[in-house]
Amino acid sequence: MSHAEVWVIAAAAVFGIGLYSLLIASHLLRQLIAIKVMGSAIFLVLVVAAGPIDGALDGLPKALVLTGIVIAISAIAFALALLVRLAEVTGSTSLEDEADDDR
Amino acid sequence: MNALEGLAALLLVAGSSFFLAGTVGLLRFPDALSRLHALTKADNVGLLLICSGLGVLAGSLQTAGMLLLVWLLAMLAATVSAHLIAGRALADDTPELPGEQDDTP
Amino acid sequence: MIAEALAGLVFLPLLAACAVAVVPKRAVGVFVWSGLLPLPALLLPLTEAVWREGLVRLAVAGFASPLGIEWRVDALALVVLWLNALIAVFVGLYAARDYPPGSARGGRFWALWLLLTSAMNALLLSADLFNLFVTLELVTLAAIGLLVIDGKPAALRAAMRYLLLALLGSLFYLLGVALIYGQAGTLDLYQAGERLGPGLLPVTALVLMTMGLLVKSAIFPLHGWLPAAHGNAPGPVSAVLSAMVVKVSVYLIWRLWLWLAADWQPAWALPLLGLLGAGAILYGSVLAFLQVRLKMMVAYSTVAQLGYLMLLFPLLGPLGYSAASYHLLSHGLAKAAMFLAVSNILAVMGTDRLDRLAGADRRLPLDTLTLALAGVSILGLPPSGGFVSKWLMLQAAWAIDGWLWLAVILAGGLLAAAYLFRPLAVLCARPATAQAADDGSPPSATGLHWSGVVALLLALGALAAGLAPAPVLALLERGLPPGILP
Amino acid sequence: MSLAIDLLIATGLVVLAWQALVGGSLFRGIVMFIVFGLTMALAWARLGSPDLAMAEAAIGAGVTGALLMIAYWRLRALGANRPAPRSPLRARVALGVGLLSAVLVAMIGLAAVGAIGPGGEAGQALAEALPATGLGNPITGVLVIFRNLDTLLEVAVLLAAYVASRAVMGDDKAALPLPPAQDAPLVGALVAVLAPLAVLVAIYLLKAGSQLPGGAFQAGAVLAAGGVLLMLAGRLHPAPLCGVGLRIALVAGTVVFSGVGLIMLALGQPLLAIPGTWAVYLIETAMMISIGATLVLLFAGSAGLTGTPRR
Repeated sequence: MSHAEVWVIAAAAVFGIGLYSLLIASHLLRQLIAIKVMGSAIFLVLVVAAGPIDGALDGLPKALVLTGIVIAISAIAFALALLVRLAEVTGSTSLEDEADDDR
Repeated sequence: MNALEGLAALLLVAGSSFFLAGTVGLLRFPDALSRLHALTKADNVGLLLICSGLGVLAGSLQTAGMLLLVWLLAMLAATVSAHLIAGRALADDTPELPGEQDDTP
Repeated sequence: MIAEALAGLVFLPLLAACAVAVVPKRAVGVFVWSGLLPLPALLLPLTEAVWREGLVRLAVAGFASPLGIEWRVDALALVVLWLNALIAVFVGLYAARDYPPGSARGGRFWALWLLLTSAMNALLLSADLFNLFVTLELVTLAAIGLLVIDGKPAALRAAMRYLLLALLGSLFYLLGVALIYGQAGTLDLYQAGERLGPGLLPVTALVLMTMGLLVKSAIFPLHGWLPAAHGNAPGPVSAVLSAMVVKVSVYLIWRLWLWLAADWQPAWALPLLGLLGAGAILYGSVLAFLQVRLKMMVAYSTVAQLGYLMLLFPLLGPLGYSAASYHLLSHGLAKAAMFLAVSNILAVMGTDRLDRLAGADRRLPLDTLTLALAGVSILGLPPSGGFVSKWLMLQAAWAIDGWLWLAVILAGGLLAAAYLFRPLAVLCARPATAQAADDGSPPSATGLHWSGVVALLLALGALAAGLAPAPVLALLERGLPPGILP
Repeated sequence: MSLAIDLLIATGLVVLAWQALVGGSLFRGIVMFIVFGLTMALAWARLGSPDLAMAEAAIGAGVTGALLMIAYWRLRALGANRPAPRSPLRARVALGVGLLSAVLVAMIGLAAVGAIGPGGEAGQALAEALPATGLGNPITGVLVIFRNLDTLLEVAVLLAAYVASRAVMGDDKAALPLPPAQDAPLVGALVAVLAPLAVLVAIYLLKAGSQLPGGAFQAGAVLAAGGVLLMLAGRLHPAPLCGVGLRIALVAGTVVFSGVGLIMLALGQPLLAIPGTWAVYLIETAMMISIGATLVLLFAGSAGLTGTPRR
């Protein structure tokens, strides 16, 4: 079991960078990458924070992370389809410019 | 450090030096075509040396065979992508990668 | 018999959704209704079993909880399952008018509708923290898919904001699950509760998961995405969003605080959650009053009513628990009826801007009646279900001398009266403008469309909840969370 | 020595995350994200789980990178405007929040790692229960036998994502634009070699999945990669209508998994019990087909696919 502390600190740094970028980026594509990167950081914490089973890392969290990776790509794929349609219909790729869409 | 490990170490060092040469070429050469040249040549030979070094270290022929397959596949992908990038670079004769200029936040 | 009923609740709509995605257009209707209509029937044996034993458990795939996933149905889960089944069937009947199963868009709509119903049933049954994460994602994706099915620009932007915030919420929830698994070694909600103590890490995990779920349930001050999403969604979708999708996240917060952290919940946090609820009630009500569009008013009313569900935390006790659970049920029925009525008004009058709806009651008598009846329950006037829950909540606040909570509940009722009577007054006003004059005779009432009847039935359901609360309250009384002594 | 490698990969992750997310052009951000995904795969390998390494590389970096790239290309094709950068005040606030969250997560993580108990109870139960199932790979055991409701719902999530992205498209839009096919002669040769190789590797991953690292998700991702390659090389085109075969492929994973689970229930076994390794292979094959088909369709952004005869 390699050194858990190294991975946890790296995961925390990546999470912080992701959250920073999520708040600062105004392009939705960048925000989606930020959410995917934060997800990977949390998966890292999930695997490392679980206790080792006779030496090797516990197998159950790895299966959870595999499930999480597939869920992450489903959400990102739908978000990208939504983003492209949003850009097509309103011409904007950001949540900020509030064109008034009410009738 | 019997003969096999010595040979493996030699191969690995040679391989990584080729990679180093390829990377220096990537950074130093002026335009896309020469950089492609550096990359495809140096890295492929480097990969071959490293794969063979690992094959020797692994000791079993089956692993060595699989490593060679890795190299073959990498080379196939490298040649075609280099061909496409070169085609694109010549067509646009814009040296940098597409989208380099728009710095969207 | 119970295992078949539980399996049917999740797999019947799921397989129906797969069938809808595959079969040609003309056969979609058969699978839609065969996936939806049996749901209440499947709940009958389950209700009888929960009534008899108080708790029904099923180890999925035959493996017990530390390794496998377990399904558990207790009183609270049963009540919300009944609400989900009623909403799925009745609002589904209404939606069949706007999205007939045979139409081009019908196939996609009904596939998502069935997936949403199946996902919510799976969530309400599950007792596994990671499985709850998976079902929560399926609920979110299906709900947002339904939200954008008309492709209006406002709906697209609201959906994007909702999706981003929901994904962020899921990340925080997942971080909490990671910590709990690290400490407790099991993912089962009830087992993990027993293995964890009042240490720093379990409380941190609880706070992280609660933050994630607060974003998903749009509790004040994290409610920003809800009004735009529910306000711009198609009629039946906004009904299921307000009545069920946001409620499911609040249900999970209850599960975490009252079951997982039953004996180590941080006492300092309970009043804070109560304050969030109070803020939601006041802020949501005031903004509902200021809205120009009817649908936005109803959406802000949801933000306000969700605040009542958070008042459970400061008023912890048998009374408070029954009150909050009953509020969840009655608000679900009333709000769904209200959104359907408003959707009818929008469809017939062409707009839902209050200043152009004068005298609409003569053209839409049935929907105005539904709006009024649902308003009675939201407001909390006897004999509605809303009255029962508010009355119990007042008693709970009275019992612990919680004057602040007493004041908030009463203020909420008054403000609700304000923002509900305003549209009714507009609807029933004689049109002073020339609208009635130019076509001579008063606008004729539109034909009695069965979709209006469905909305009325839901509103009557909310009222019936007020007339016969005894069985549900007795059921809830038997399934009290471990921390609360009867 | 192994600490040095871990440190190298960990710092690589942080630097690449910064490169991908802050500053520079969006295209460069996506490329850096793909490299981040590959480094993440190395991290999973270092943490002793080749399954996750393959999944992260194939799905996390590969298919996600392809989806981001095609979305970026479509946004440029639509000429969508580039939003104005945020105000400096918001930048400082965001920096503060980012730093605070990083410090908090680090403290929480270190406390969690420090207070690790004697191994998770679920993990031990897994180690004991695995031999009885005849599977060697614990992760496939968890995914298909012990916690198979998660996997079933997850394939349903993928199906929901596809149907929802079709709902977003609206009826007027048959399919989203795709870049012109790169149909140089060399590409034809590459496709002739790589496409069958992708299918072969996918089937190998599937078969190996029960004993060695591998499984339905990695196999599905490799299939999807083959599909994307065919599409970019102009052999596969988006089609406005989804053929029956493709529809069945989309729902195959969910239907077969639920079918096996319900039949076992009908036979008196517990719900979703898996009778034997043959059932594991049946379910994994159906899931592989579903995942591959769904990911290719999500890349194409269209309802269906049609192959064109070689010119």
